[in-house]
Amino acid sequence: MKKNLAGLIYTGEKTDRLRELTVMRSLAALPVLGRYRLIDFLLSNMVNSGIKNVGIILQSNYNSLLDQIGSGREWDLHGKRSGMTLLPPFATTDSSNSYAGLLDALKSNMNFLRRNEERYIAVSESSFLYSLHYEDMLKFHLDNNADITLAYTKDRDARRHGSGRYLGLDDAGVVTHIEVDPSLPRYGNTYIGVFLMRRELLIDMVDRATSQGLHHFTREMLVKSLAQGYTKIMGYELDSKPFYIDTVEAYYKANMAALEPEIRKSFFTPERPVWTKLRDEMPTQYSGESKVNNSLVADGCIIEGEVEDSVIFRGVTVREGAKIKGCIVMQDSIIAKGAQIENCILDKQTTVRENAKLSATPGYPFVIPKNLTI
Amino acid sequence: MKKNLAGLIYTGEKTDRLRELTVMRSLAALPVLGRYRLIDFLLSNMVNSGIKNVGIILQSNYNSLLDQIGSGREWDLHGKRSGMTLLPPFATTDSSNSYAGLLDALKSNMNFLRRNEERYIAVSESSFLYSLHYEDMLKFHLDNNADITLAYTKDRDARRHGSGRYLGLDDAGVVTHIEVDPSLPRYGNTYIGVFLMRRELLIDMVDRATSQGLHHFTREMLVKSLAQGYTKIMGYELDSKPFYIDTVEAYYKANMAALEPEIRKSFFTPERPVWTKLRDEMPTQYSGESKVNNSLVADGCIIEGEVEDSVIFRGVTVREGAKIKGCIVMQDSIIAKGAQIENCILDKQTTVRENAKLSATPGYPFVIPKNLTI
Amino acid sequence: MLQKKQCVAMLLAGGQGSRLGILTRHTAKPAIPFGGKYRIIDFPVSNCTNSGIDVVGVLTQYRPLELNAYIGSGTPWDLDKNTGGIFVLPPYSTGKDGEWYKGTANSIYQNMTFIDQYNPDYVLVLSGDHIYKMDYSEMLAYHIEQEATATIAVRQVPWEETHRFGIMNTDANGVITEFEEKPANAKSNNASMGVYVFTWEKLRSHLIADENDPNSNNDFGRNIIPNMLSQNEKLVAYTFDGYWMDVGTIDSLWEANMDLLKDPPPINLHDRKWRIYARNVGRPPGYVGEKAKISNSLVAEGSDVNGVVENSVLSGGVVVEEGAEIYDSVLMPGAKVCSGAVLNRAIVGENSVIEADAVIGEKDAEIAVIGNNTVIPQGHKVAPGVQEGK
Amino acid sequence: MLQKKQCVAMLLAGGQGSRLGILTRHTAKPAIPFGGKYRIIDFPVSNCTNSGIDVVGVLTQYRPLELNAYIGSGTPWDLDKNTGGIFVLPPYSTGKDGEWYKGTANSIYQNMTFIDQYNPDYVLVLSGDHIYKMDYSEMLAYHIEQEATATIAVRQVPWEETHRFGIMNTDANGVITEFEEKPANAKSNNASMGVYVFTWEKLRSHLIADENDPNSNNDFGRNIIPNMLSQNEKLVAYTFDGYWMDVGTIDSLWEANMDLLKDPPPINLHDRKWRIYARNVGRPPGYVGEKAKISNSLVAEGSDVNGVVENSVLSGGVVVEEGAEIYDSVLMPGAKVCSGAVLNRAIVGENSVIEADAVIGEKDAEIAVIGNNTVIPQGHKVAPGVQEGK
Repeated sequence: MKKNLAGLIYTGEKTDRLRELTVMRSLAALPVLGRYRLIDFLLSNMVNSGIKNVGIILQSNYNSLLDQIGSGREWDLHGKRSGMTLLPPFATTDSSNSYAGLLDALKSNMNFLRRNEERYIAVSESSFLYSLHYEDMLKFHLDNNADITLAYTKDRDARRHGSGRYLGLDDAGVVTHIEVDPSLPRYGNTYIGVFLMRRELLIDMVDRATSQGLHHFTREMLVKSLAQGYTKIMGYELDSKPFYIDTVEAYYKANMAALEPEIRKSFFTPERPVWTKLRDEMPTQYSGESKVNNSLVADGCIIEGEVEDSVIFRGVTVREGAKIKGCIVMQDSIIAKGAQIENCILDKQTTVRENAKLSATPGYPFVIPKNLTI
Repeated sequence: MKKNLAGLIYTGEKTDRLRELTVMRSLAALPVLGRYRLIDFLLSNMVNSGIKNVGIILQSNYNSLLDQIGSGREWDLHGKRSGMTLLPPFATTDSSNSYAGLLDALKSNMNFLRRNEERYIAVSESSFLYSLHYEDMLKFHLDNNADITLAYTKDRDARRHGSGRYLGLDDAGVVTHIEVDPSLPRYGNTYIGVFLMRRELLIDMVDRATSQGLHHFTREMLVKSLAQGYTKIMGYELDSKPFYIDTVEAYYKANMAALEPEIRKSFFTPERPVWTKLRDEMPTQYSGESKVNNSLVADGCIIEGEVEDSVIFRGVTVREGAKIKGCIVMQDSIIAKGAQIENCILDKQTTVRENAKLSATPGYPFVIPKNLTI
Repeated sequence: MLQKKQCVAMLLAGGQGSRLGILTRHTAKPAIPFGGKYRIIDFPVSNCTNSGIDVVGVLTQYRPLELNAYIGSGTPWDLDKNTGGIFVLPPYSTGKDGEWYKGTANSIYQNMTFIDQYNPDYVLVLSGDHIYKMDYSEMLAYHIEQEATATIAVRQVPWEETHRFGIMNTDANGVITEFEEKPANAKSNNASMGVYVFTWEKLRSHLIADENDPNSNNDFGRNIIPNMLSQNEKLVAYTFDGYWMDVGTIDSLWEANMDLLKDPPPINLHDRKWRIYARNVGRPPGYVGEKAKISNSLVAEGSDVNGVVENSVLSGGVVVEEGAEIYDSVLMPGAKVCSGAVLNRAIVGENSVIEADAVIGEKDAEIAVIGNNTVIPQGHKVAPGVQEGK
Repeated sequence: MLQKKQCVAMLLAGGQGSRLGILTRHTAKPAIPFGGKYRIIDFPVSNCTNSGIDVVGVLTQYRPLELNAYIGSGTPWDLDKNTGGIFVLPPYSTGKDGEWYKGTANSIYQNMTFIDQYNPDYVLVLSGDHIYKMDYSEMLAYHIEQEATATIAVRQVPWEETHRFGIMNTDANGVITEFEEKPANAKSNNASMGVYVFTWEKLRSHLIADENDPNSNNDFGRNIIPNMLSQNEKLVAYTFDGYWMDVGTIDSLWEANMDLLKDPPPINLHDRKWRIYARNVGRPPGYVGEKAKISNSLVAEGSDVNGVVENSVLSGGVVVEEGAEIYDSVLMPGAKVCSGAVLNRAIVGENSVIEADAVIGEKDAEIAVIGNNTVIPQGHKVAPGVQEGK
């Protein structure tokens, strides 16, 4: 009941391969699954596991992230004993105002780590969309007497050549090897950028690592700890499918996967609601002529045309005769009469003109940037 | 009853002459009057005037500012229709991440200006500590059919040679001249960096000014408007004494002035409470040996020694035999047994060792930086 | 002690609301779901928020728990402020024993201390069973301009319906000269909407006088307003011409839901400048399945629709299995309709389950109602006009 | 419907509290100011917050308005959450008429639906008139470990005082074997603190049985606990050895305030890890004037002290003029003491004014009490033990 686990979310990922989607926003602020941003899942995972104290390390482009999380109210993360701490890069006139990576970010936010009262801390990067019960992970960590527990998945889609971090595990689940960005991964266990450990230990390790001139959390610090053999690192396998959001195509696939009932169920259970910023939209209006199949449709839409195999965010208008197939349409976009779009990602507030036609392949979906009219 | 006035606070002031006090914080985050930061007054002025929508333009060093204002809850500025919008510098990988001045900041935050629904907007810089009823200023603005209304003071202490902005006024209160940083001011009316106008007009003027390549709000934009003669600019005289916080000495004087009943009354009226971040401290404990005279003492202090003509912030400890005179002691500082300090400014969490002696003159008070032990 | 307010709102959340039958057996009327994601009380309370009124007292003595839980800290309506808020006000005891609310006026009388805390100039009195969007601040401005003791919002109803309403007869200046409760032969078609602005000082003394009158029913319509008129207080009518619907009966509740499906709907809930706020329950986007056929309907988030849905309002969390058919119906949150079930002109309460092949209601017939948390067994038939359930 | 909670707290805010006399004439006991900036209810509610319990029901039927206004949206105690909160629960009607709370057990009985909404495993029952800091989560852990039906917090009182308390006799394992209400010859000095943890399922059935017993007083101490014992339920005592003070009388209220002035005080309110939260009223720092002499006192923000203050507790907004003298007294928020007035062993209610040269109380005598909003005229004398005011 009393909190013994704090949370920390790092949002400083490099996002070049997400192209237009992350030009003006951080990865964590990326809209997903019809009414969320990626951070909503990261935060809700923590809150639903009883974590009442979460720090969010901001890097750059965080206006949309600030706007989304506001006071933390939607996640019950406002208050005195509980709460959300925003950790913007500490800018003095002469500093460079950006973190070299997670380790650097942790080092710069030692104050947050020190000030907390919780015994354990769970740290999540924001490159995966996943559902995780931290209370189970903490139990696993304690049951196994681990020093550090890393969350991983055996999911094949999460395993990517040339990028990613992979864990070698023995039969007891102890991490024996850590591979970083191998051209050909040797292990099938993909680390999802989520770890849990004693808070004091993390402080110690970060302190030592940075004083030794290390820069990378996984590549150097974890690998070195492992090599020295003093640290027991356990692997905790995720029991649901996570999605690695590193490219436009991966982003597209993750959203489309939510059309499958099993995947949807893994993200949305009534006891563990995913909280997000409210818009107070009315329910979606379907006209007499609308035809919608196999799609997610959020509140506040007006659907007069046809929608198939798509994810429709809040406040989208699809006019008569318009046809949408295999698309992700972000909030407040307007698809005018007779327009036809297929396999596209429409960012927020885009407008597709009357009778305009756009068609791509699912393997390489088009991205229409925010606010554009085409 | 329905809101027709929005607020905007600019916190990007240059603060070199405040020395150690603003190395790690913006001017708006400067602790003042025993339990506040400067921003508390700027915000409370607005909130107590019925303004429900305030933007805060952040520049650099805003961690402490973020920490102070949090979700805006203490000022009732959390919510859907009302609220506080944090406007951090918009950093993309290639931009310089800092505003050239108010005009530049307004230009960069056009979205905030456009998104609001209020007809009027009050904009405040943060170089003055003042008490102002914006509802009266708005009424003055409307009664005078003004395009722009600038708040000014006739107070002599606010008038500084070599810095500041001064207004020439005709008998009707119409602004006829604007002087910026003259070596010898011609006019006795000091502009306190607060103006009010129609929101749409501000948008127009900023748009035009920046498209003409102007950079300074007052020096160029206002002066030019005045010269062109199309704009009716009124001066609104403050009915209480404002304090220009541009140097350590001015900061010291402003705090000491609050020991005078009249000044205190002008800042603190029960109907217009000044809200601040809560610390939930207990009332201050005065021991049997304590001796306190002519001082402001916030909650959570332990006073065992002597305090005279001083401003004591929350959570300060003054041990037996310690003597404090003419000092500003910021929160959680500790003055050990027998220490004597006179005319000093102790920043947060400083410690003065047993029997240490520190003495300066009121005209040039010493500043002990945060966290230091002396 | 508290900050002075120009105007405080008092919402009469009412008694059991027996005309809504089974739907109010375990729920106070204002807490009844409406329009797919709202509850009735969201309308007057959001109107307050949007009108800049930030103190709302909710007067109720009937099952306030659900209302209490729904209202919570007032966050959804921006009413969680230091200087204001929303308060559920049941009767209470001032000494040995307390008194239940005897009538609408008595409920305000018993809470005079609550109102006095804010030292308001005006009090807005509202009902908890009407669907409408109204800017009370304009009505208040009219009240102030007219220097009235009471301003009563009226709307023009068809002459043939005047016998169902409280009718306000006014002179050419809109000053009320006579009030007739459900007149057989109305002289005007200005019907009271149950929305009043009072000058607090005046109302206060009238409430005290009314309380001291042992023959009074302590009711606004029957006592306070007629007494004010007879004492020559200035009462004015304020004409409202927007959408307004009393949802105090099964038929009107159904009808008001159906109004949202009209093109264009007579009440615009898309309006960004006048949002109707509701408590959020964190549901995912709605899913529309491969075989779904939705037409002319409202469907809220958290739903999973795989059957045929026509001219219906589906609330959050509603599940419609493949092969189910729903026509002209209202499904409240969490209702489930199984394969082969057919609904026509039905209202289905929260979390109820219509099992496979059950048949509820009929086309062009009276509304059939299923209560909350009710299971209608497989193949079972519920006839039109029937209410079934817990 | 709501999220499941392991434990829900129910705070018995009690009736009129007549032993506090004039101080509770217009105020519910839990809303009485204490310690310069708190109200009594801040202690149990802050304990809940600090113990990680985030649903608190406050049971009261006596003047809940002030409590309601004080509690507001629950923000000061971090209880303004989507998934929890603090709720004032007066009696209500489920149909035609309602019922006032008959006793402590009945008040919980009437709110079983409220508790059931959270489907809790345990219910923590608290009183609203005790000053103490206690980690309920440790008591709850003990309850779970012991697999008890009820766990009752006890503290050891001096043997000569046992006749004033409910005494728990236990076996060697701490299992309660007997409960004696105010025994003449106590067998143990373990006195109940009025803090209980119950396994909800068990308590629930006992409450129902108790309600059906027409001879019951529907009281925890007199009925529920003895019945549980007689039915061989496992009841265990949980020993608490921190500071605890019942402030239900004028003397104990004064004494508890004076305890804060001891060196060191028996209850540490400086503790950063166990803050006692209170509603903030936005007062400026206290001002201590040129001529002020404060010694061994607590002085809150918003005060303006220019006279002599010794061994006293001064709340927010208190004004002490030059030449006034205050000894061994408690001044509640907004009280004003004018020049030449002398206070000895006095409690002065909120916003009261002691005019010039008035004399209240005496050294080494009984406590004198001035009610709220009272003006004691110039030169007037209030004798020890007297209560004067509105």
